[in-house]
Amino acid sequence: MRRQIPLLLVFVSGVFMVIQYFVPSAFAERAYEFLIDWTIIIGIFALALGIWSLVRVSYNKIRTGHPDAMYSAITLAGLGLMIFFGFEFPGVSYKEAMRVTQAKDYIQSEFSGARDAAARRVFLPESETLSLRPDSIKTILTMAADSVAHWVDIFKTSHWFSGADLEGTNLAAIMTTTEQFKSISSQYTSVSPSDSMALAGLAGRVSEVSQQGIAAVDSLKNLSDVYPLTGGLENYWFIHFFDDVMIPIQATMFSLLAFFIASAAYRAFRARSLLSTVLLLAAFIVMARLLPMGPVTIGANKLTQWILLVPNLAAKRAIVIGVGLGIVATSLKVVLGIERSYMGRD
Amino acid sequence: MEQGRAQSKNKTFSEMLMSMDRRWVFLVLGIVTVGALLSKFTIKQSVTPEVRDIYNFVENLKPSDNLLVAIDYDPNAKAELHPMAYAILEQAMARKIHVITLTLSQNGAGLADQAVRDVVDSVATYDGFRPEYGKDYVFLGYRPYYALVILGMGQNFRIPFPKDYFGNVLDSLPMMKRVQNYDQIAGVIDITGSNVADAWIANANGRYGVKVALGLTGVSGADYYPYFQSRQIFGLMVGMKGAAEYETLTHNPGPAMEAMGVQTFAHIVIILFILIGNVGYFLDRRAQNKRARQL
Amino acid sequence: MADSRNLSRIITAGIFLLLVVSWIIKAMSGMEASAWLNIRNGALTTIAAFLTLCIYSFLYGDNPFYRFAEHLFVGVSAAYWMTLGFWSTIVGNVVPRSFPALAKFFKISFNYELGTAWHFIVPLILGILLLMRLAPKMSWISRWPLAFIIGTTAGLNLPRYLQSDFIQQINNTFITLLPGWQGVGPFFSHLSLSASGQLVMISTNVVVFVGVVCGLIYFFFSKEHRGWFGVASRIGIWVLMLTFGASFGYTVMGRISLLVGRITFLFHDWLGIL
Amino acid sequence: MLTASVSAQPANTSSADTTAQMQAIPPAPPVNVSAKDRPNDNGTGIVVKWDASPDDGAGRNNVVMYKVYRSLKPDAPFKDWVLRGQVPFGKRQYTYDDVGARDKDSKDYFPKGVDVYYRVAAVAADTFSVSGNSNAAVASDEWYNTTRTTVLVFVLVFFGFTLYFINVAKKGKTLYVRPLAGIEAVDEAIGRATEMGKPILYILGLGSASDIATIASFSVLGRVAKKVAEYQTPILVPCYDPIVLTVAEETVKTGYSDAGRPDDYKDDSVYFVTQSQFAYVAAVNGTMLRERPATNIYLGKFYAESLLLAETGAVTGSIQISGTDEIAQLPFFVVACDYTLIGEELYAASVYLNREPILMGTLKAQDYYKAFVIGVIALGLIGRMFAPDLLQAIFNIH
Repeated sequence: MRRQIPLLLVFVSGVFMVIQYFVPSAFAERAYEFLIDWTIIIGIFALALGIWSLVRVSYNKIRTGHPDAMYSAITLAGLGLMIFFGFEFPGVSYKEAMRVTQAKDYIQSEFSGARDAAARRVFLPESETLSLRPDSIKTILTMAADSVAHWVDIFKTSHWFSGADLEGTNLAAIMTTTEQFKSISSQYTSVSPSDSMALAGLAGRVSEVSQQGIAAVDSLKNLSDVYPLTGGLENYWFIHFFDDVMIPIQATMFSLLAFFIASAAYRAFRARSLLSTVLLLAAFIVMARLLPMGPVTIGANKLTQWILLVPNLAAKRAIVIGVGLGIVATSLKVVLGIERSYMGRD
Repeated sequence: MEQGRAQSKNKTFSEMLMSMDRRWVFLVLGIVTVGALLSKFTIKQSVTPEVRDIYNFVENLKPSDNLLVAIDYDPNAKAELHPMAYAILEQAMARKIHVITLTLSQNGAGLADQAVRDVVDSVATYDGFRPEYGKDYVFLGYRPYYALVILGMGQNFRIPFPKDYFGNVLDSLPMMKRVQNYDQIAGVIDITGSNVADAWIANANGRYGVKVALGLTGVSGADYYPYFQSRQIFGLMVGMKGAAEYETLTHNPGPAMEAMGVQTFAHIVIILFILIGNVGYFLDRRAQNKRARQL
Repeated sequence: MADSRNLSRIITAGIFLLLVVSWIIKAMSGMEASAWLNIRNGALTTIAAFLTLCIYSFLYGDNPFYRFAEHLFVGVSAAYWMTLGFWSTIVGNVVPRSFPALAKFFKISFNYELGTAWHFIVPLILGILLLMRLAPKMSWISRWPLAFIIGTTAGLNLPRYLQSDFIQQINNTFITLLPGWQGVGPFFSHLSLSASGQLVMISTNVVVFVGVVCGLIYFFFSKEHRGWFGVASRIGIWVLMLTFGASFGYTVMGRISLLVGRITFLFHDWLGIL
Repeated sequence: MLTASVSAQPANTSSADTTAQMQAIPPAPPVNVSAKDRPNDNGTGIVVKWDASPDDGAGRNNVVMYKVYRSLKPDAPFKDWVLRGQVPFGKRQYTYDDVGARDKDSKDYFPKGVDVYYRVAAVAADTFSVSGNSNAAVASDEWYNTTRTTVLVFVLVFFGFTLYFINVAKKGKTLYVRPLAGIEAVDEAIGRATEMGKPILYILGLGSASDIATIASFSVLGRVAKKVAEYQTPILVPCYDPIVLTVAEETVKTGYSDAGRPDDYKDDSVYFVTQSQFAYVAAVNGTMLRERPATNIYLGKFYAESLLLAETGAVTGSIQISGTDEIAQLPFFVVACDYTLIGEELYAASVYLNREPILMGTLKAQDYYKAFVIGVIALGLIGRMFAPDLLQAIFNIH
């Protein structure tokens, strides 16, 4: 029984997926999506098993006084800290604080940008303001209004501002500014590009309105940008462990390949046999395309292209067809229960 | 095994060549790479014909000919493709060729705008005159559905682009008054990392017969050589190397030549080590054969 | 022995001194903006640079610095994926969709209008069965979820790989051996070595066809590679080796770029001299 | 057919434009617009067909593209029709697949089981004209994808080959298999590790337990574990994927009990490292330099880390046996390892090691299938010359 039920499960789920492939109906499609979701969720439970194994091995090393005991303690410390900082303590997250601060900056720069563009249009000669025609000022104003509305949404969803803070004067003042931007923008349509008096008047209005908006933003409560414990996946330390520990190590490990590819080439590219000479020559030609040697380089470049386009295509196709066949054969063996070495025995 | 031999005291010269500690390889490669990077060393690239064809094409245009430069890449491909855009735009603007730029990549408008502005500043600094917007160059901005945009421009630029990036109606721009469709365009240079290139070949060249050249990323480049061979495109630059070749041609060393300098040095180091290993191997084999004959 | 210990202590102290100095310089470089922010960011960059150097020390050989970075990396990354999976998938999606009441009690933010998805109970049960491994007597039951996953994906792979890796590739190999063939006369009268010429195009297609067939023959397991079969298999492995060598050489450039990226980090972002 | 041309919505909407509006004449609208259910789908698609406008490629020749509009109500005013897509000009006949989303919450939701109507607009530079309504069409879902029949045939043929050769093998007919150096080296490598008294490092790669490369690697691992238990040589199996970890534990334990030494199995010999590619490599590389294994076996799915592992292994002088189906990584294994199983050879490895008649039968079936494929390719070459359309129909699968 202990072996039959899993084998039956493999067979049933396997055959179901094969049939599903041939059924385009929405029902089959949904079933497919469910099964894929399920395997992801089971995978997370399995990750707990993995963590358990890691902790057990590390702990055993510490307990038995293995020479690496100290390093195992570092592993456990890193593991513990990261899990701890990832915990969703309620409160403002680092990223949220960054977003709110950023939103304030952006709103201010939208307001002052619109103000400056309107002023510039009045003072610059026609030839240099092709990109600042009256109708483009109009666009700048409406675009500023839209983008401010977007940034204001970030205030609204933030934990930081209490409802009263937002519903009250500040937010209302910001939104009024954007409304006024829109109404001024429609007035630009009726102004002729050469009517500098009218343009100056509008620019003055824009400037006045934007000042009010900027003041409203300034009066919003300031945030500190570090919240050491709160925020879960957006916690300050969680993010920085990722950015300043994981990413640099990862990128450096990856870049070790530059050295290893060189040492592997030195160690292994020897003309020992006909076959290894083919390998060596192909690599040599391809690398020679970067040497600054005029015609040799150009020849190598041509040959490289040919190898990549012709024999490379053939070889890859042969491998892919073989691999495809192997995958199909092994899948079939698995579904039919012929291949069951992964299942263990009691 | 090699390790064991490396440790034996009396090594012959050939054995030394064959079984150098790999840390020497690391050290030499590291020093050369850091050195080339810090010194910003540039090497003149050997120019391939497909890149030279683009250069010659731009070089042979008359001032006030119209050149369309499509900056169809997003920030992912910036490192490889931005240098190409700069080199071509600078060459064309310095020669007072009328340059029309546009982008068919959703996130490309910012990059294209930046490239055009930077090149205008650079030309103003080094060539003694400032290209004027609307008279010497135009930036049309971004439109979705690239295949339709490319086809539409074949009928009239005003179909996909009634206005430019800044909201100007095209006919208000002096140089665009004389441009209706591809008939007034000397050539298109498309710089892209995506399959927009296919649409330029099929729709602009295939249907309207306008000359098209491509600047591509290293990854997608190899697929387009057949188009160059069949002359559906008149030129092709691929990856950082293509950009560096173009910079070499325009005598305008930039980021691509710097990056390629490092690459060239690193490749030379690796090739030298392969040679050293093989020289050692052949010497060793000869010595062994000799010994075998003596015995 | 004692000497080498002292030496390594001195080296270690020197390295840390250097790091501290570089941190102070880094923090000072933009002091007027916001002192605390600069000190903090300088420290973070210095830590990242230190870890970068720790990993590079592996090129010389195994050493305490590498071991430190390695073990830290293992612990932090294992926790990272675990935490991410737990909070975003289990707490962020599975629980609110299968037990909305529970999720609402814990104030998990979620779009509850999506409704209850009872089917998520199945993977939850299978997941718990998997955890039964930890109880030695019940560990056999953990094979059920394994069987489910392996069965599902095997069934998933079977027709899909047949289509994409197999039928599609065969289809791509249906090339004409004689592209643009207009008869023997025109072929010889227009003989040229230009890339768009017929000779080159035909030979290209022939090489692809022969390469694919010989490559496939190389992968025959149950027939002796002798006679003409052996010759074909030999050609097959030659084509494979040619390709492998070329791919190796072609990859060098990308790997050097990675190294350049790290060197730029060290000399520009950290030391500020590039 | 309704041929009213709508010029109320010209492309240029801004009244502020200083240019004079050209008084453009709209092109003639497209004709014969028809709609029918899109076959072989999940009920969210309609195929729309129409004939070109007389002004497309002829007449005034000013059509640039066609826009396809949809409505649930045939008599709704044109502004309420939903734009579904655009098609460039230049053909005589057009088809457009209007595909929507199944999900009701989606913006793109496709109404199921109800009548939908289509209209197609011919668009010129500043103007356009709209065709009349198409017939009513209903999107429905199907239970068999006819374009996948080719796949079904290939599956069945393969199934047939497999069953036949399993039968042949069961009857006791011995089947030849050519030697694979990489596999033959496994036993030798285990022996060497035993002599040197050093462990064997077995890496299952970065694949998940459901990757076929990993499953193939499990069966080799089972075999290696059994040998290792017999020789009493330690084995180290660091894992990247937690599910792979649980399966690997089972496999190694089974190997030990098959060898009659279940008590020799140590819990810490199969262990999880981390599910982060380079952290895993960092740890394994460290292990190599500290434990100095006599033999490293890398079988499974490998990515950029292949060369990092194989080069570090080479420093310690281990015998290295590798195998993967990742084509991009094969060059590095071939260069840096002593033996490499290329692609399909990895899948065949378990058969080589176990030599069970049933498995041998499947290997034979695979070979015959390859011969079949070579035949199909050769036929395809001929077919390509004489019946390209038929070939296209058979091998074009959605």
